[in-house]
Amino acid sequence: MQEQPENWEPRIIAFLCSWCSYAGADLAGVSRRRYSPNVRIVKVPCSGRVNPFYIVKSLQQGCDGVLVSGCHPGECHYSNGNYYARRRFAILKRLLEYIGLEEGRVHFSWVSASEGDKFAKVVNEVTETVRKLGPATRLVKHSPVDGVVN
Amino acid sequence: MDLQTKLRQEARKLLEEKLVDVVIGYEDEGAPLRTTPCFITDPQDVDRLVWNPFCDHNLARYLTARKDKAAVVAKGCDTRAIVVLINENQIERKNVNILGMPCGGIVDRKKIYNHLKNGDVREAVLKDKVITVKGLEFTADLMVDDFLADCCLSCRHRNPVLCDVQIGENLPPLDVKDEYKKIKQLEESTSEERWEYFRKTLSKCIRCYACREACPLCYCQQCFTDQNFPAWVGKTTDISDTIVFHIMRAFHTTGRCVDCGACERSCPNNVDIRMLTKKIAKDVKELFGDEAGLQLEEKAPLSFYNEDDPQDFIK
Amino acid sequence: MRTTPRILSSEKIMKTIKKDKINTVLDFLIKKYQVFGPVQKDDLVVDFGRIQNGAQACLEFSNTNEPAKKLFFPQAETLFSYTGSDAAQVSELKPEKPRIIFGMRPCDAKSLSLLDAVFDGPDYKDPYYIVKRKNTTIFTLACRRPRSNCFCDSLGIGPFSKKDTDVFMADLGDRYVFEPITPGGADILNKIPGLENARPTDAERLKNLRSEAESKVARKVDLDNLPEKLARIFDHPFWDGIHQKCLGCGICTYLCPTCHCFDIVDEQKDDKGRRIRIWDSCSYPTFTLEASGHNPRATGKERMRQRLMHKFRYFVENYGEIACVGCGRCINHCPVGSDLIREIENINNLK
Amino acid sequence: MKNPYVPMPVKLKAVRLENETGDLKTFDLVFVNSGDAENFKFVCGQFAMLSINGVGEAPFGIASSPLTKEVLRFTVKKYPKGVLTTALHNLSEGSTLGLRGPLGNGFPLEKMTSKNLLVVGGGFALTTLRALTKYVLHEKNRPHYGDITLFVAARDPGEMLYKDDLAEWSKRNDIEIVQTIDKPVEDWPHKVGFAAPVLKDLAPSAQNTTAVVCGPPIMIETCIKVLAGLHFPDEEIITSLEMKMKCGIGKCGRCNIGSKYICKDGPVFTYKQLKELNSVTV
Repeated sequence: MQEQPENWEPRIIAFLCSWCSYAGADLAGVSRRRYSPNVRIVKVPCSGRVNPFYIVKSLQQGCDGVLVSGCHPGECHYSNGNYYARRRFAILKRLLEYIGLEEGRVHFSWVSASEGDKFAKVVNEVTETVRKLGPATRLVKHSPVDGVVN
Repeated sequence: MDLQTKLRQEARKLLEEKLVDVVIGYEDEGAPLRTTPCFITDPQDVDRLVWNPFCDHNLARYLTARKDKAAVVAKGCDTRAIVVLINENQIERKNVNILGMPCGGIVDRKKIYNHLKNGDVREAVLKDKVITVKGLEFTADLMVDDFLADCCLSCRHRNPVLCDVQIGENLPPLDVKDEYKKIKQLEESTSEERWEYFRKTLSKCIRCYACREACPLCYCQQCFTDQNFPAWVGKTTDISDTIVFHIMRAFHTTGRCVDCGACERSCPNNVDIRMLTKKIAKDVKELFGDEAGLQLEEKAPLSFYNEDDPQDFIK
Repeated sequence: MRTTPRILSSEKIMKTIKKDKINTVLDFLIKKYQVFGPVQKDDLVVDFGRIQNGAQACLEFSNTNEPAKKLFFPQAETLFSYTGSDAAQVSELKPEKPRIIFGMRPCDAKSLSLLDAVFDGPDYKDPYYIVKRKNTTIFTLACRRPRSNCFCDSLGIGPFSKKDTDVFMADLGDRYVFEPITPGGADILNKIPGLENARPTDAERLKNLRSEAESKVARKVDLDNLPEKLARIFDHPFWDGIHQKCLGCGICTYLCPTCHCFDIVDEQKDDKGRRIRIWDSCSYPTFTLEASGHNPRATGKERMRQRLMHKFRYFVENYGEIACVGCGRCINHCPVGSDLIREIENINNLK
Repeated sequence: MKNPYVPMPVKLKAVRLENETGDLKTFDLVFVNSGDAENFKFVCGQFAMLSINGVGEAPFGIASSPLTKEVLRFTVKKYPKGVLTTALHNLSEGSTLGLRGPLGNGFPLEKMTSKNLLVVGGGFALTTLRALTKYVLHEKNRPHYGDITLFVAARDPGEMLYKDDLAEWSKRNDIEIVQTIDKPVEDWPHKVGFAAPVLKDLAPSAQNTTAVVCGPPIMIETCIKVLAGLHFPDEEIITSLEMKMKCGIGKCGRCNIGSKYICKDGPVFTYKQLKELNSVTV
């Protein structure tokens, strides 16, 4: 774990499926559940729509953590998008951690439209995990192309 | 009769009887420790075909863009790639005639160069299982089996899984103690160590895309690296972009990679590309029980699902 | 094109130093210059890298994996940066300290004179390349171990060529000898402490080593009529077959010391951006792919033809020389074993 | 040493849609720095690289006449896969962009003096031909040229470029304008048919005439054949070529036909030169 800069707050991007998890986030808001403000939400039609590139690019662009959330198995609005997503993410998560991305940068969850409480809980957990890891560095692109060989 | 003679006979027959338009195989152009792909259309040229442990290219690479009917010389791993290509509707079974070669493993030239302390091999003669290499200042007898490519050392499909004609008898299965030994070793190290390992090996990458071009399963009409709208990966040698390129290329081979090693052998800078693809193959097997390219009509593991797939990583 | 000033032969006093002292030479140079030299990257790969102390240099090598061009024409180089839509900001191009490339092979040194024709030609000047070139002194190291696919001889270079360098070095076994070629090179050489005057027999020894090295350049290729021949065979059916096994990767062009084609791309994060020049390759379909979807070099055939024509005909028509130095890298590293020499022989044999 | 890769800042003064399909826009640009404006001297037929920070750069022929000092005009076709052309089309007036140039050789105006001119343009390749027409019709220049014929081909009336200019020129009696569209359309007063056959019917005289042909590759090819059939000498058929370009100064290596770079040695070539370079296209 590295030293954390002063006033640093984790920046987390959350890809939420519009039918369940996004509605769950909505419910959390409507029910005035307090949850960590570190999450920036991107609404997607389905967790199956989340191209693994979205996750990798987010990390490359400097997100400290990524959360992908969709409907519970069996509840996908498109009947099976989340099942496909589940397979992809299983592989991707292992691969990212294998190449040396810290465990705890990338998270997945199932949150239904009625689970406002769960959404708040997941977001808080994710935020705390990422906070403990500190700012992302490993895959982040800094790109000082300087015209001189290494 | 040796396999090479049998192979030539078979190829001659196919061309003479006009069963195929071309035979894609290997020929020896005189470069030591190497063969080169050849495309034979005239039955009189079949004697150019060779079969030896230097036949390292995965010729399935040449099948996807073809409109004609081709016979292809294919080792166990190559036939697995062909199966994947057929399953993914990239080639039609009827348009490819597979000359299946049971394969005892191919030689990794780089291992020989390494052994010879980067000595300049000017001549290499193979006799039985012994390669006599000659340089200007040295001569050495090397055993083929001591210099097999890494992918061959953990190969569990040495015989063709699909072919029209098999040249030679099946080889007994290799006693593979631990197919994923190197992967497991790396998995057991710390996250920092793994990052350092990949950062180091991938920093040698010059983004020439030979790995992609040598891979029979990298057939996308436009690779994500070439897309600019959006530009998924930066085009510079920035290490972050290079790592992203390799992560995503490897990811695209999920459940499809047959571990023929073509990517790694093609790399001019010795990047450990298989350490990524093999890891994914291992996970696919662990998580979904699948192995790529073993039978026709088999679906790639990311193109279907089971309701009870593992999901302990999901909150 | 650059004309290299040469010093009078009377001033060519050869210097020498024991091999085990070579690090002191490098350590001295590092104080005043940015020094680049061959560095062991892994068991098989030696490449040019910045040398911070003499011990990092690896002078026992055949040739670097990547050519020296990247020191003057890096694979990725920022042309300028900008904020939002503001005007371009070009940063100082001049290196902080003058540079020395220590241990470049004569073939790579020759390639720089060919690149000079492109980047420092009569019309448009390329400041990024020229500034690096002007601020760099080259120490070539004669090649005692040409490899099996070397054919520099056929390009009129040879493993002991003293052209296109500032200081010529050679390995005499237990010692290195240095011969100043340009006044700039002589200047630096005179300042290096610990160098002794070469022995009277060294010249003879050099001559012998030279013919020994030349005899190791086993491959030859006849290039005499190639440009004219190529001019006559643009539409020859020969091109239909030659590209069949080519994978279309960029190895031969990226590792070629004279290939210099590039792409220009923008990269931006938030409102900070840069326009970057990166190596590109005529082997890639995207090289000439237009926004409309039209690609004038649509298949491997056109792309392979372009590569050979450019090196052996167009470059000759434009700059009077063949764009090849016979280093053999494209042959050594081609994943499918394409052999440039064989291709040229095939062309020579065409009716 | 002048850095040939650094663009000059220019402002988008006016932008307007040029055709009914909506994929052609004309951009009027002005230099931000007055020094740049003064130093920017070009001839008809040259091009410039336009760039947007963070997006990229691409070459476009200059459509305004060198005698028009107020603005530089470009007409750009938007391609679905064209990153820069799409971004250009999304720009609003007042935006800043970059311009490098002028680049290329331009039309051989000196050689064309005292000749009759046959200007043949198809599709949106009319850009540099507009510059040429404007230039030769200028009162200072008109006396130096013989008969001038402007032959314009477009898919349909809605795709006809520079309608205002065509209308204005039509009023003059020192230029003949022929317009043709691919298929018949009601109320179309001009010719109908592809460029090449219509040009053939028109049978312009090759006598002391220079033909300048710009358009899509297939049109250039067919029209050149027609002109050759009408006994235009190879060196009197002039065309302007296009290819993907990155540097614009003959270094990046992609836009060559034979040993000539379209960016540096072209884009204007005579048919004679193209024949010597082995190829009409590449």
